[in-house]
Amino acid sequence: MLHTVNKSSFERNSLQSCLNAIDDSSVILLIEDGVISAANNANSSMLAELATQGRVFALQGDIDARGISSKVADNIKLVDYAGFVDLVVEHGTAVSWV
Amino acid sequence: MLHTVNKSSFERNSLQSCLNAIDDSSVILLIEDGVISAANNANSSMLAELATQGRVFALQGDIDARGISSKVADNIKLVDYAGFVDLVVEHGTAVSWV
Amino acid sequence: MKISIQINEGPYQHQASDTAYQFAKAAIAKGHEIFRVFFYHDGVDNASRFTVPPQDDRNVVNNWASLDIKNADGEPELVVCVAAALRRGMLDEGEADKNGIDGNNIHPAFRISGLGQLIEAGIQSDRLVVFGD
Amino acid sequence: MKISIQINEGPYQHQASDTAYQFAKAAIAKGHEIFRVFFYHDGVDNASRFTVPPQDDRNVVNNWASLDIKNADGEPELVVCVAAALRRGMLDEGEADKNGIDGNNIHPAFRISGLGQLIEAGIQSDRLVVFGD
Amino acid sequence: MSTKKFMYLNRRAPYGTVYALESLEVVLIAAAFDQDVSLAFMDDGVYQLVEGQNTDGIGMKNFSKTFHALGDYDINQFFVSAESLTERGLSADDLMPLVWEDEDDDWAEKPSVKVVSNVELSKLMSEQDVCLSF
Amino acid sequence: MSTKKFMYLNRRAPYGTVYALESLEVVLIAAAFDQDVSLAFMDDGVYQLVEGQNTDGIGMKNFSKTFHALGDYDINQFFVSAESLTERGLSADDLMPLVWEDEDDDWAEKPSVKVVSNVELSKLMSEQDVCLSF
Repeated sequence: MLHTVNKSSFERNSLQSCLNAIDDSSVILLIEDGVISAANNANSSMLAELATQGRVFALQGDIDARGISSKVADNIKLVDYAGFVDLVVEHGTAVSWV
Repeated sequence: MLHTVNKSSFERNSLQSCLNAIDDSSVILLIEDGVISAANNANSSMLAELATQGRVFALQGDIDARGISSKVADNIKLVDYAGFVDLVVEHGTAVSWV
Repeated sequence: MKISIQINEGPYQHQASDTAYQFAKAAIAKGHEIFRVFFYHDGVDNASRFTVPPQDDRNVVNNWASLDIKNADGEPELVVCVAAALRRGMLDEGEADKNGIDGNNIHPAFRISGLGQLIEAGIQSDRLVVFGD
Repeated sequence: MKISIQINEGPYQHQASDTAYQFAKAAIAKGHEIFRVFFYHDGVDNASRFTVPPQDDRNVVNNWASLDIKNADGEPELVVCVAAALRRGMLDEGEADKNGIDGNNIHPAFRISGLGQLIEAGIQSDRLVVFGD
Repeated sequence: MSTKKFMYLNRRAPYGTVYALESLEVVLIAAAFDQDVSLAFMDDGVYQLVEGQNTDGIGMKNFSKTFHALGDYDINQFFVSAESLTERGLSADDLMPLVWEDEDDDWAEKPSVKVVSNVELSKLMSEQDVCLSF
Repeated sequence: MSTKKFMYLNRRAPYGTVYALESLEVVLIAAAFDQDVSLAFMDDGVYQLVEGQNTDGIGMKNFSKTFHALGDYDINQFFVSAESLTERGLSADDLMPLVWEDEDDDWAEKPSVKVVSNVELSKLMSEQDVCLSF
């Protein structure tokens, strides 16, 4: 599955809820204000662990818009909208943590 | 001052931010989904402490709508919309933690 | 006391407009003056005369209109921000004509004006209360 | 692959509609079919032909219209939920007439229909992606 | 049409936003499509099912009673996060007693609500074809 | 008209929602009213001031440069929560170098941004006549 999170984990509980309900084969894509959680200050060790496994993606355009491209944490893979489409195609059912 | 909080502290950081920025003479009014933080499971000891000082209010109508009237924590004062108006009049500048 | 209100969200999606309406009604009942209600952001959508809510639900736009908030010159003090309104497709006849749009949708109990009206409300009122998401 | 999209928020207030548009454009560029875009909740406000955004900003409604998403019968597959639309003052000519409203504001690239169209999109598409607040 | 597994994911409290009400409107329509439908309630979404909601004081429609009607439309899979309940000081006893009648078991009345762990929810979610979020 | 103290409270990241942009539009208008204006940035609102925003990839207008113009309108009191910065791994060096020219000091260029503690913010807030939240 593909889980998308579009809100900052500082503002809302959606990333944490997603992490609580994610299975071993799912990947996470951070979009919109959700990319704030991709910065290396991201306060979730579980997200970092998933990133190490290559299971965390973030939208490059949203990162750049918020001026945090130099702060992206290790192992988070950046994608453009075409990459977003590929993730949707490859990972089956999409769940949006809106 | 009067601080209003309209979001659940489970969902958002607005109550916590309000508590971080409140001075000794201010009061808090919980409205809309903010009343969820008035239930006795409310996860903030600081809110409980302010309630003990008589500085925490909640909108009765919003509490009833969410079916949690039997769970309201001690010392939280329930008001109707007329009471909301009185709080605005009595406490000077209003800050909304939207 | 003179009280003004800022509303940041449209009808139905968020409770903000409902709460603000109940607050305004209660303030008037207590003898206070609602100097101005300023609709900003998606709040501008509260002014649409096109809304047709289900019969068993409240009509948010008519609720506001029923408060009949006007100034001494008889102008509505339910004020819709023009910049926010244009972005979101809320138009009166004047703005529709000016922008070549073939229709308009503002309820007559509201008027469109500039952001200065929000600042002025803050200056002229004893209190300004914000309702939003 | 057949992909459908659900949009829960209106234009400008939230990025949801912008992201969904960029996603749809990229999917089409990659050779996928956008089976349907379903506008629900405040998402219905993306279909207003009355919007007049500032000249230096994007036009969200025209962006959607430019994708020209239609089915084999030539009908738009930018579908606006009728129940959500009526509540929020988004009307086509038929709904305006039926409800005695003196105007309509749906852009011709969109059509109003029922919630069944969302379920059908879920059934007929390989993927359904939700964009919201 | 083929049968797919649809999950409706509800994470917001009722009344503060319209998502709970308009999610219910989708589910009512979905009932006509003969698909495999389940509802998940997590985070503040669990408040949608709390018994005793009374909206007289806020001038909004109380739609919670509509949940009782869903059993008649064969919508009887309500999965509620145990962790979300506990975190909020709620238990299954605080929720509306939603039921459905099992045609295959002499129309016996059975509960629609199942409290499950987040791990179980995660497994259920991974079995879905479509997940609509509100 | 009398002079009042207005504070604009910004708590949201830019671009994900319109609040940051439309807050800036209010502040630009407010400049014409000759009031005492200050801006507070807390929580994700601090991202509004981060240097190097580039919106080419998302098709939205980059309005961050507008902050540089505010000094010319005598809007030069930007209070940024130190705690909010620290929590996000940011420091004052990550923010745009906003300045204003002090007429009373031979037009010396001075910084508009002040990083303050939440306690100081709380004190500033209590001195306001009007607080507009975005």
